[in-house]
Amino acid sequence: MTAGERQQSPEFLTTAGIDVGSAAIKVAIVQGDGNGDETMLAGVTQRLRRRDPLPVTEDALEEALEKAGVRRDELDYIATTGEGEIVTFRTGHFYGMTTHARGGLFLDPEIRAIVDIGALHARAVLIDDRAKVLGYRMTSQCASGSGQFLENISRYLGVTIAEIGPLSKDADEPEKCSSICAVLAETDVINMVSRGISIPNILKGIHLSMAGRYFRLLTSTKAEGAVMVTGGLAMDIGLVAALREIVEEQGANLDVRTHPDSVLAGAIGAALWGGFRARKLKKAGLSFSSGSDS
Amino acid sequence: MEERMSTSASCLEGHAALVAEAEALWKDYSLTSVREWKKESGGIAIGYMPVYVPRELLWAQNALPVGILGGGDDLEIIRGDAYYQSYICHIPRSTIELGLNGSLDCLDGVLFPATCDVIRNLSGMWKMQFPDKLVRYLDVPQDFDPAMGGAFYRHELQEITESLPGIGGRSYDEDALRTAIQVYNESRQAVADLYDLRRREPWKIPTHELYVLLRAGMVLPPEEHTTMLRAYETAVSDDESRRPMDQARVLITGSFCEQPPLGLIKTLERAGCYIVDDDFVQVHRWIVGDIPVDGDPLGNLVTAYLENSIESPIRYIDDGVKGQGLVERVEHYGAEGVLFCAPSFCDPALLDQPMAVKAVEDAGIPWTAFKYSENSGQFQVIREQAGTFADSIKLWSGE
Amino acid sequence: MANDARTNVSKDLSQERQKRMIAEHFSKLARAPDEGRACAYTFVPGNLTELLNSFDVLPVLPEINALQSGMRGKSRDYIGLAEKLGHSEDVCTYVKCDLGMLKSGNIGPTGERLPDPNLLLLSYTGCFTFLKWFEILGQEYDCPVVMLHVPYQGDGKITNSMRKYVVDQLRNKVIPQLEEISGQPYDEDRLKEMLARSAQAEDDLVYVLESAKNKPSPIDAYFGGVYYIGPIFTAFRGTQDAVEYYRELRAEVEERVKLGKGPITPEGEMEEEKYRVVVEGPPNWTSFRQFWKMFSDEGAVVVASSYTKVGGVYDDGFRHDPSRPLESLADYCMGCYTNLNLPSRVDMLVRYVEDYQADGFLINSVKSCNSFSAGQLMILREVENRTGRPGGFVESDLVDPRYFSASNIKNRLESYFQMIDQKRERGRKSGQGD
Amino acid sequence: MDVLKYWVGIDLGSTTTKAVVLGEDQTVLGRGITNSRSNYDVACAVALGEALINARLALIASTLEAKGFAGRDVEELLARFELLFREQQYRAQLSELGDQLNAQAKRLKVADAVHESVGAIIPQMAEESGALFTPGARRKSDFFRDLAGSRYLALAEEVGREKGASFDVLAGLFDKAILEVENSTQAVGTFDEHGRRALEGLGGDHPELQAAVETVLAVDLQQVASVGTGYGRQRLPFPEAMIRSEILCHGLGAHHMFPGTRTVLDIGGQDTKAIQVDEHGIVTSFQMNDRCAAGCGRYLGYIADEMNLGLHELGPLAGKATRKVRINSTCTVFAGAELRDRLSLGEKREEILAGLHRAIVLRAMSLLARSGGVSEEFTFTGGVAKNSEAVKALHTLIEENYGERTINISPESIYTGALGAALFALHEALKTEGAAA
Ligand SMILES: Nc1ncnc2c1ncn2[C@@H]1O[C@H](COP(=O)(O)OP(=O)(O)O)[C@@H](O)[C@H]1O
Ligand SMILES: Nc1ncnc2c1ncn2[C@@H]1O[C@H](COP(=O)(O)OP(=O)(O)O)[C@@H](O)[C@H]1O
Ligand code: SF4
Ligand code: SF4
Ligand code: SF4
Repeated sequence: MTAGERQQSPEFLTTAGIDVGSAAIKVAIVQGDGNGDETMLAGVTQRLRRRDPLPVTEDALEEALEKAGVRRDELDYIATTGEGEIVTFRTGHFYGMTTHARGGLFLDPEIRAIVDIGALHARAVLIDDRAKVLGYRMTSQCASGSGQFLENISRYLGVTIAEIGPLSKDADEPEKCSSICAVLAETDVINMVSRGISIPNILKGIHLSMAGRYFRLLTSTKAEGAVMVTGGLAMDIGLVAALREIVEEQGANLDVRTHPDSVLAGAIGAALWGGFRARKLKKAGLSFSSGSDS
Repeated sequence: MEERMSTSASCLEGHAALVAEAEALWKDYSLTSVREWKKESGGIAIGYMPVYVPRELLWAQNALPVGILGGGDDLEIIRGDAYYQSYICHIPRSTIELGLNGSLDCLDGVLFPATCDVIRNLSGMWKMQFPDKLVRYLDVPQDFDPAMGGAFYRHELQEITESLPGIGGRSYDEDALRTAIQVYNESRQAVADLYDLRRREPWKIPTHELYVLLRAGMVLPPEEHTTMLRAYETAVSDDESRRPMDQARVLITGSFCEQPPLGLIKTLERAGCYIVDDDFVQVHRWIVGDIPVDGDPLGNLVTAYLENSIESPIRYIDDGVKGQGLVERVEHYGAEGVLFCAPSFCDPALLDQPMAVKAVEDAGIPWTAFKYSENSGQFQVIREQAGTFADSIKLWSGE
Repeated sequence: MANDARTNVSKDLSQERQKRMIAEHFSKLARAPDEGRACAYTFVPGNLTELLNSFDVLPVLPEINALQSGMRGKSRDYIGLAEKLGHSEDVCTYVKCDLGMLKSGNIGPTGERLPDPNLLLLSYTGCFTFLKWFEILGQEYDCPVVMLHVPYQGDGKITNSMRKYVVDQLRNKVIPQLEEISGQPYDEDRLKEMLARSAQAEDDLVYVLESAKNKPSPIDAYFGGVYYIGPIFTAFRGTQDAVEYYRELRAEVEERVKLGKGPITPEGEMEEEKYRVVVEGPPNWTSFRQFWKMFSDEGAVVVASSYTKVGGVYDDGFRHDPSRPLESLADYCMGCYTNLNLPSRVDMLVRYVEDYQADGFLINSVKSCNSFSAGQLMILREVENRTGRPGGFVESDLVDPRYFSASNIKNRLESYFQMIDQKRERGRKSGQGD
Repeated sequence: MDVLKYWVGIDLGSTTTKAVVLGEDQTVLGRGITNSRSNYDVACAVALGEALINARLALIASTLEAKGFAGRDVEELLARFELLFREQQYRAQLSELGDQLNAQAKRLKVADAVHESVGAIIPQMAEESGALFTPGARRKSDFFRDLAGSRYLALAEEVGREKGASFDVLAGLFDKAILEVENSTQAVGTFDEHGRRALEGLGGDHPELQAAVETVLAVDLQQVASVGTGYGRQRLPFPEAMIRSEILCHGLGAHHMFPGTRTVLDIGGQDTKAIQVDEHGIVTSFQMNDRCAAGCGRYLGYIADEMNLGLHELGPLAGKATRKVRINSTCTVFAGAELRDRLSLGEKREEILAGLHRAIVLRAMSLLARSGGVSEEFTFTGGVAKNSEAVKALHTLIEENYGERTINISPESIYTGALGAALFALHEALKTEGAAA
């Protein structure tokens, strides 16, 4: 018996959320009745590493379905987010902040704001207890301070992504990085290496300047209380620690949290909103064809 | 001209053709239509920068007012960047580019209204670059007392009327100005009617069409433009295939000078927004209502400026009422939210924004903000933002 | 305009006096609320100091506060605060710095709190941003705003219509408002006395600025210049203090000329004047000393600058004139450097390069200020073409430390000076008949 | 000819470090380049080492010539010798890479499957190295990082899948190991070692070559002076007096290569410079891009990475386009996103690329305009001058805007700055000599 067959209630749906990012594809399979009884059956992240996203998306979805024990034809809705417009087999699309908000709240019902930090962007979103987006701020066009930037730097430092966080926590004298441009910052960092600054101090310096930006985003949305870091950089414990340090230093009333599934927040949110739409559409007696936009 | 005539003949057949015609006029950087108008009418052409100049005055002296709204996203900037640092908005560099590549040769002069420091300084650059042309900085008053600001402004306008005959314009004549005022009253009314129709039925008038039509008004003689607008209005009113969709109604503000690329407007519409009011091509809407034709026409122009111009970041607004006009517009147009959409590095728009945001927030209106430049080609970030904004209005509106 | 960057250099008398004047002014300001003295916030270009002083109204200049915050290392936080409040990264940082300071308690450079304004006197000269700035402040304070619209010299001249417009506004708006907040009637005789003193100080200032025509120049007319223009651009024009200050300063400079001395720099006296340059654009305040040092280390002296003309172009002959008080105030407002059109700015810079026998011409383009920066690249080319001397271009900002990239600027300056060197070397060689 | 004096110019760029070794008579003896970026001292040493190797290779050729050996056969022989030499270098680095990979794998306690994969990948790469260095073979890059990297990643995906090892982990190991390899001055080996091996590799009997190699090995190369320039010049291991602005160096270098030059454009990794020089190579005016690094060489680097191509391949691919996509933003960091965006809109790869190249050159055009335009003659220097499409776009745009102009591009354009620096070193030495005399 597959998971899809376990529940026959019309309100009980199985949906998939696919978050097509610029660095990674995230997929979540969610099952629930739309009334708070929701579980994530499976979550999968596959880093793109400059591969063509479409096949990776297929692959990630298959992997997630397998993990969840669900057949593809049992899905009631396939929702995409991020750059998910490229996914032709989607049922509908939701925008990133809408989905991260929903996913974040699913992971931790106490939070009232999220900071989503992905490969190319960072955004702070203020929400209410139903994941309604009350306000948001994004970093401007310039990509400095995003995950991609950190990734490039770490490649030059010969540090794998997983090591960034732990190394940064070893810093004793973080070296501030002043450049606003990611490309120029790269050179700054090379200068630092030549000056003999240790890798932990370099990383921590970058973390602090990035965290400073996120902190400003957060405070300008007027966020207070519990805040969830979502997106790929939530995995970076050094960055999260830096953010907490700044919060403390500034005496802000913010409680910065993460969740092991933070990186999946967008995918989870998409899956949940997909369920929401599917129920609405079912109620309205509408069928939906794949490819139709939300 | 031949070609334009033939398209305008077929334009009666539908809005698509009208929009295509308007777009062709807008995108013709070499201003063929203006050159031809000059040949036919024996008149002169005077360019003007945003935001506002009294076009009536020019038209009355047989000078075709030609709006210079930058080069948009089609123009390749080769020399323009040599004149401007990266932290200055985009419009002056494309304007210089157009000037240097000969596109604006058919203009006998250019007016630079007091919009901001960038346009102000551009007037001096133009003087140095084109010493043979009429180049005037038009200092519009920030004092709205008729005896002070009014007197000064009247004098500024008089100087313009006096300078035109020297470059081939007709000499100033009160009756001609009265006629011109009437012509522009009709133009303003036609624009106002379209905005009103879009307010009521935004699905009938997609903003990416309206915008193109407004831009055609930068080069067309006013009567022709009015005809075009009226024809479009009829065509879309009759088009029953344009049905409402589940979109959020938003108002755009901040784009009064450097104009957004068409792609940006389309992106917003695709991300789920109906734009129900905006400040694009603002010269068309700067003066609200008709300007009286009777009496002293020059005085009427001055009074209209002092008393009936709209609230704008480039006008000094007394403490206390800042942003009030915006909130009223939101109400009048039934917008569900405000998109602050300003050009990068635009001091007037961006410095104004926090004050406007405050007014909007105090009124409980949702808003979001982003920046663009006239040649932006990437809209993902904006799409995300506008999409989320529309998502949240759609998912949660009506509570 | 700055008062504390030369701390480790032996102080001249004039400098001591300036410090004292500034300290006194700020303490007067701090006492103003208690003493019931009215104060007005207003801008440097086209400021109406004599008029304010004639009503005993104390001026506060937010631009100066902003630059002082920059020099004291506070601007980063202030700007950050303003951006947090929703102000864009793109806009003038003076505004954001001032707003941030206001939101952080409005503590002035001497550590004392600045009084709230009784009037925002928006003398709107040479910059549109002023208008926004006071609209923003207008929302913060419960006080009247007077908008004095000063027309721009679009055609490079001041017309009667322009003058009348300004005088009318002075007479019908500014003066009545000042009478109201100060409780004193307009006293034209008092104003005239002040204007006479202004003119006297202005004569001495012009002497000092023009002393840079000497070789070596006894002053640095940019980095040093910003100190010299301080009193006359700010709260002191028309006061006896200012008269004394400029008399002393002039005597000191005369002495240096006599001794053939070069300018004083942060590192002490400059030994050898290797390059003479004219600079256009405001300096950077957050790294003012470092910036200066990049010049002085290379032996570069700025012999003339346009920035020292933002509060009045006196070296072309303008003086405040007691015989036509309001008209001369109007002309002053319209004559400030940033109110000149671009062709006039070019003319002036070309004149400087030639009159001061400069080796070259440098622009410091600041991100903040469109009034200065928009068009500078064309100015650069024009001045280069007309003088035949090499132009240089560096970029920074007024008070936003994020936009001061020391390595970038140093690289350009070094290359620039090495280029002049190389040219000279070649010139010498061919001069020797090589 | 036991002792050979030389002068060095080093251009410590933002992406690459270049060295030029100059002989007494201003002839270039050798050039060297490295993309090592994490340590300036090492980078200088590696680049110089390369330059000296090249100097010796050149000496071998001239020795042969001096002895009367010339003609196609000799040329071919030399070319084969050099290829074998390069292969030896490559193998040495590869073996170092293997060691480092294993060491890292051990340190990180990765899964067995990863160990096994590494164990399979490196030998396979070693096996393939011969093919990489056969005459006429196309290599994606001059740099070991790129050559080894692209093959390693391809194999990692393949082998990793087979053996159940995570691609991510394998890729991570490479990132670490390659740094160690790049930062080791030893990994490339010595001239002796590789030279002899290459000789062996040639097989057959080549006594004349053997003799020439021996002669050259016996030469004592002596450095007289060196001058540094480039982005990192403040950190160079040189006294201040021996440092020159890269603007002056590019001017002088271009003048040396093409004495008629009056305008120089240099597009490097993260800056673009437009320089006007006089008839002596002295700079009369210059303009650089501002703090934004958009549209510089690094941008092409990001694009190449994104497309999984070598820098060499970008130009030729773009050259296939028949039309260009208009690109307005050249922000380096967003390059990848822009590319994906355009691809997803259905635009063709080569057409996007052609548009990107034009966008870069457009930016350069505005700097040129700022600096005073393009006069007769014009020289294009810096790494991007190696890119055929950038060159093509430049030709078109200059022609459109300035009319007919002589445009010089040397295959050695990337070394222009280093050449200028070396010339300064030589001039300086002559000046002091002159003063002493
Ligand atoms: N453990 C980690 N430490 C630091 N950064 C990480 C870690 N895991 C993932 N990342 C970063 O997260 C980013 C991807 O985040 P994601 O939210 O998936 O972005 P996108 O949706 O744009 O693809 C990558 O840039 C990557 O560098
Ligand atoms: N073989 C090549 N083909 C095409 N482009 C190249 C090649 N080699 C280098 N480049 C380009 O040159 C740039 C580096 O230029 P370079 O002058 O070395 O810069 P820098 O001096 O700043 O390090 C690279 O970013 C790349 O775009
Ligand atoms: S876009 Fe803004 S800053 Fe630029 S010219 Fe227009 S008003 Fe001025
Ligand atoms: S824009 Fe310039 S003149 Fe205006 S307030 Fe800012 S710094 Fe001052
Ligand atoms: S500064 Fe850097 S990140 Fe920003 S736009 Fe320029 S290249 Fe892109």
